[in-house]
Amino acid sequence: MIRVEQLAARRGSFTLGPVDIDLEGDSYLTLLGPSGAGKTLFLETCMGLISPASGCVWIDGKDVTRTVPEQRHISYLPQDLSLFPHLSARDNILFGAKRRQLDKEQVAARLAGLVDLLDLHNILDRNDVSTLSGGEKQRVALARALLPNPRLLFLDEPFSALDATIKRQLQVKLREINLQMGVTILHVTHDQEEAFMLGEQIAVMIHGQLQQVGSRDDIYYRPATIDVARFLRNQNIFDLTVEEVLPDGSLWLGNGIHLKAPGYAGAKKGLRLAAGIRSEEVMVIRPNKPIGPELQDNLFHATVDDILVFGGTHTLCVRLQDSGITVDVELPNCAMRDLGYAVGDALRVCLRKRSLWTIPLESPDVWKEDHDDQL
Amino acid sequence: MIRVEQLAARRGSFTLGPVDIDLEGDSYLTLLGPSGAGKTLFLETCMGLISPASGCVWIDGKDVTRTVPEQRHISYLPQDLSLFPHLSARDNILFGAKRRQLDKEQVAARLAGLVDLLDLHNILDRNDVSTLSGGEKQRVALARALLPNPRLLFLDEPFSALDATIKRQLQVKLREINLQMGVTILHVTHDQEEAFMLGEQIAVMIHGQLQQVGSRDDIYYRPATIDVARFLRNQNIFDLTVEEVLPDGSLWLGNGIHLKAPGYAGAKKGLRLAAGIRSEEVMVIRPNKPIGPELQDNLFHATVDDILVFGGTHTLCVRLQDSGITVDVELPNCAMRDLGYAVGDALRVCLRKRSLWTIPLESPDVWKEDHDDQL
Amino acid sequence: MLQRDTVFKISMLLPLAALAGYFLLLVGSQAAFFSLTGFFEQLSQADIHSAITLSLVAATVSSAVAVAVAIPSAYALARLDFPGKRLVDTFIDLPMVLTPIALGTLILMSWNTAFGSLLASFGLTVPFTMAGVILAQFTVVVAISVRMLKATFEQINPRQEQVARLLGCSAFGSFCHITLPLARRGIVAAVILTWARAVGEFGATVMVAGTAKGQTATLPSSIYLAMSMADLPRAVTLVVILIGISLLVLFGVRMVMEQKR
Amino acid sequence: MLQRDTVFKISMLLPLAALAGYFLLLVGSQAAFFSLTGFFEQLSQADIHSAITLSLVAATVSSAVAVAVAIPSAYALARLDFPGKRLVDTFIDLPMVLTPIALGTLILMSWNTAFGSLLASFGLTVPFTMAGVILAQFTVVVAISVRMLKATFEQINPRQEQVARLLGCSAFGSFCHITLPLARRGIVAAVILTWARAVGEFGATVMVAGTAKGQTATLPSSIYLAMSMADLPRAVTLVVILIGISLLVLFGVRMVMEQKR
Repeated sequence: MIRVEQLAARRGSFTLGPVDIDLEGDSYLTLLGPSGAGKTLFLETCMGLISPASGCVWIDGKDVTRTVPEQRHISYLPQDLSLFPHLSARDNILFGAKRRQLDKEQVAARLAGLVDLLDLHNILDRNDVSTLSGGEKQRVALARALLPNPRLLFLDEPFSALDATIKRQLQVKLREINLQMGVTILHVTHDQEEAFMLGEQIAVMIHGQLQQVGSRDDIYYRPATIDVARFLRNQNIFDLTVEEVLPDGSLWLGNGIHLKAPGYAGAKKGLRLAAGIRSEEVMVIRPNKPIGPELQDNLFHATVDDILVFGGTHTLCVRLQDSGITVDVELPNCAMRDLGYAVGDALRVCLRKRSLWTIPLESPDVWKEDHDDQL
Repeated sequence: MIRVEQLAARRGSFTLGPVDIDLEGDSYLTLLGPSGAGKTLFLETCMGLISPASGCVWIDGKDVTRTVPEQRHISYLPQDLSLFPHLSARDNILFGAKRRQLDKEQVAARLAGLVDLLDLHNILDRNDVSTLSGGEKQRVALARALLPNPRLLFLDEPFSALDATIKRQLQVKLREINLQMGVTILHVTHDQEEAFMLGEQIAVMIHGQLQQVGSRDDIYYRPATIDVARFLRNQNIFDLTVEEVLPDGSLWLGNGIHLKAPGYAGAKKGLRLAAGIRSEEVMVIRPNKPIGPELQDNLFHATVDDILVFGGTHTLCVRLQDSGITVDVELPNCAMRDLGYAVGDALRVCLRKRSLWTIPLESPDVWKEDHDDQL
Repeated sequence: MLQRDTVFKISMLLPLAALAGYFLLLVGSQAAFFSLTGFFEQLSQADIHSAITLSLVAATVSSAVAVAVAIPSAYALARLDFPGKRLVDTFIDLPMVLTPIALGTLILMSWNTAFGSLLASFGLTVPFTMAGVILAQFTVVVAISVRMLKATFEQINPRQEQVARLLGCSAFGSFCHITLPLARRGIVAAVILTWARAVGEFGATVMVAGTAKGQTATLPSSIYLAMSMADLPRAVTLVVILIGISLLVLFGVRMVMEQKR
Repeated sequence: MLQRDTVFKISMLLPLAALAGYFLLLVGSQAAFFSLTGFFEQLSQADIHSAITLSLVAATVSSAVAVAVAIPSAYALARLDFPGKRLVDTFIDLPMVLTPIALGTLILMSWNTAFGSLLASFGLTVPFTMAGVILAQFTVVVAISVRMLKATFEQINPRQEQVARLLGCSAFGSFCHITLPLARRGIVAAVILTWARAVGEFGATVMVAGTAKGQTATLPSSIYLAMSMADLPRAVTLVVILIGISLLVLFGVRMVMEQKR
């Protein structure tokens, strides 16, 4: 559907890319990243609003790198919606059809369909779109984008200004539109929950680079770079060295802490890597409870240093006894109620081998990136 | 420390309050609410930057309603930080001390303490504060607010522009400052995680009204209004009527679905109420699994309608067989891996009585509030 | 409400009040010389008629041309990137800081260049003609027009134009269907203010076209003539007309800018 | 890059290029009459000297007073609420749309009111004096000054002032320690542009103070005198001086506004 090859662009001192991406028809990709990562610039470059510094864009097999935006047939819903304030809701929705001089009967039928789908009955004849509520504006803008029957829909943080209930309704609606209308969606967001709920595939962009493209589990459990791991709130990240490659391919890692981790191609003794585990994957075991063989590896005695209380979960900050390293452990409230830990309590934690991710480090500099900002 | 009585204010067509709140010394209150709820206006009114339409503000037992802002001795960290761009980092931090002509030796000692606490060693002598990174600016602004040794610190979304790692570090730092320096903190945020992590008490403001003040568990498990329930992402909210008050005080509720719920003072047959349960509190039971007596109430046969996949959790949208009502059930990935449900599967769900909350409705209009925005 | 703040507020408001009072005094000071009968008597005279007509026609033509040139120029400055943009953007303000007298002199001098010959070959004579009045006014007001319209275009979110592009508009189509309608109020305000400046233009006009009664004497020139002949009744009449136009313009612009949608 | 867009861009850029070219032609057209020896010869004459001195001194005084009045006035308009604000805000623009000729006439007429008697009782005579030049310039330029400074103050985030209040500043303290330093560049730009407009003022000055050689003849008045006596070498000299000042002002303002911090 859309393929992007080594696409790079510049705005001021910011550089995007080079980015490679290949999006199949009917698929739903969420482009996730912090604000300022270049996500919007990427969309603009794909749409031809910005001239790329290098690289190509193909749509439906055609090279459109030098095609004007109006001939790329991409529908676009920007973050601020950009409804046309001088037009009524109906004229906003029909704007594209009028400009492209589409067949009137087809347009009327499609409009009726969208009015039903997005429940626009009471909104369609409103003259001043600035008086619509947030959710209403959103639906008008979505209808405007969908009316020309696009095969490709770009969404830029479409729900960032909406409250949770309406957001969820529209998210479910979007998934429906993707599946039923067969439109390929590229959806930019900084909201991880939204990215995971909607994206069949998730692409993570940080500092203008596409750092990882993959399934939900890939992104969540197997981050490809330290930036991705940090952005996805991996609290437990360790700077380790390969101490031994075991016959079955798994690794012994060390640097204060000693961990057995899954192997990867090219692992060699002495290599430096980052390893980590999501805080909800860390297992807590009471001091005297017997444990099965699958938890024997990476088992540590620890004490509770601090307890952070959230809405539905608690986070225990535990200090491992041998290494002094701190590990965050997330427990749901029900588990916390049962276990009843307090600061200073002793416990055992297991960083299960199969829950550990590793990232080989080419240069040790990645650790320094955010150094200025660390307390 | 600070007490607010029937405080009301206006800005344009927006009305805040009347708000009552009483904040003890050394406490940490997070004021949580969606954007546009009037949280910043509330802070501004407390600080004397806006004249209240009515009501009073007491600080340390003194009525300061008509006192100029500079004599209220509140330190303020606004959302945009408002560092003074024409001053160096050091002069920014010392601004308050110079204006108030504080004792120079004491100021120097306090500055040294803050430099250590907030690790400002490499930042203090930077001349152009606009070149600091986000986290650095935050620390300078925090130091500027803390230098006059305030007893009261107002924070307005202080971390909204920071990335997750730095945000967590500064949040932990703030908790430390609250506990060690004995400063009373009123912290405005729209971020629920932040509100729950930092606030000993949480106040929820929606549409200019303080809708609930309480502990984490109160807010999370026992919302006081439907607005609060929705804002805190309670997906399962039912519109029910009291059908019977049982001898032990519990209630039978009905309206399509029949639920046994905890009682409340004043419950009477025929009263209308909203009831709900957090989606992670709904229990899923395989069709043939035997169950204990505590799960016999509120047990329903259901089928899986839809599955929403998030990062660390799945949400099953299940349809109850008798009533056709849809209930969201949140399961952690590990539970989902074990259970392996697919769309169309049959299962049983239990809306445990002790997990249900109820809100008596004085007027049925509350259901309509967001009607315009519903799809 | 807060006493110490009140002192500060008053010390800020007093200069403003003094200034507004001074302007009010100026506007009111003609009352001593004004009589309604004298006003209408003056209005019936032929050379006042011709001054009014000339002023309105010349100002309308010159401001229309100025805005027509300014719309694309301002759009280019607001939206497009091109080499030398900063230089052009600065230089284009020249008529706003150079005295109209000097501008008028320069127009006369340029009459001796190829530009003058070019105009002459079209049958256009500039010195001491109505064409000269229009050219002088255009030269003085076009920069104001560009400046105002640039600010207007800069306030329009380019995102709106981009969305229109993706909905099927060419660059020109999105300019016509989105940019111009959204700039509507700013353009109307620019037209009114440009026109008002053209009506009031004196320095350049007097240099280029002189003050020939009934021929090239605009309203401001006629005041100058009247005052130099100590003809107070006539001067007062003309001043009152110009004050009336100015107040209409000021409140008209405010109404346009505060209009809904 | 995109061909159809290029056509659109060119059609926007062409009018701008034409306009810039026209201004360039105007500025260049004095070259035909300019000679360096003539320029220095003229510069050595006494009445040119006195015109330069008068222009610079009067413009400096009038623009200094204008900015001094405009700073609190503009702050009041930008930040404070008071009854009649919209009316005052509109009315204060009067000198920007009323022709300076009419303003000058009004100043002369106000000389016959209590205001004139008040000034006279301080020993200030306005008609045909340097005080008159200054008053005329002040009246014309003060509104521009208010307008520019209002825009400057509106661009300053009031949050900065509020944070300063909570750190211990009074309203006046936060104005001095925060607002004024942050408005620094805008104030400097306003001073420069107000000064430039005062230097170039002709209509009001000529009405109030006349064009007495060596006494009340400013640079623009001297051009007018020179041209009316067909003294081209002198006119060219004066025009070149004013063009030089204007260019300095334009690029000076741009430098100030683009300065870091």
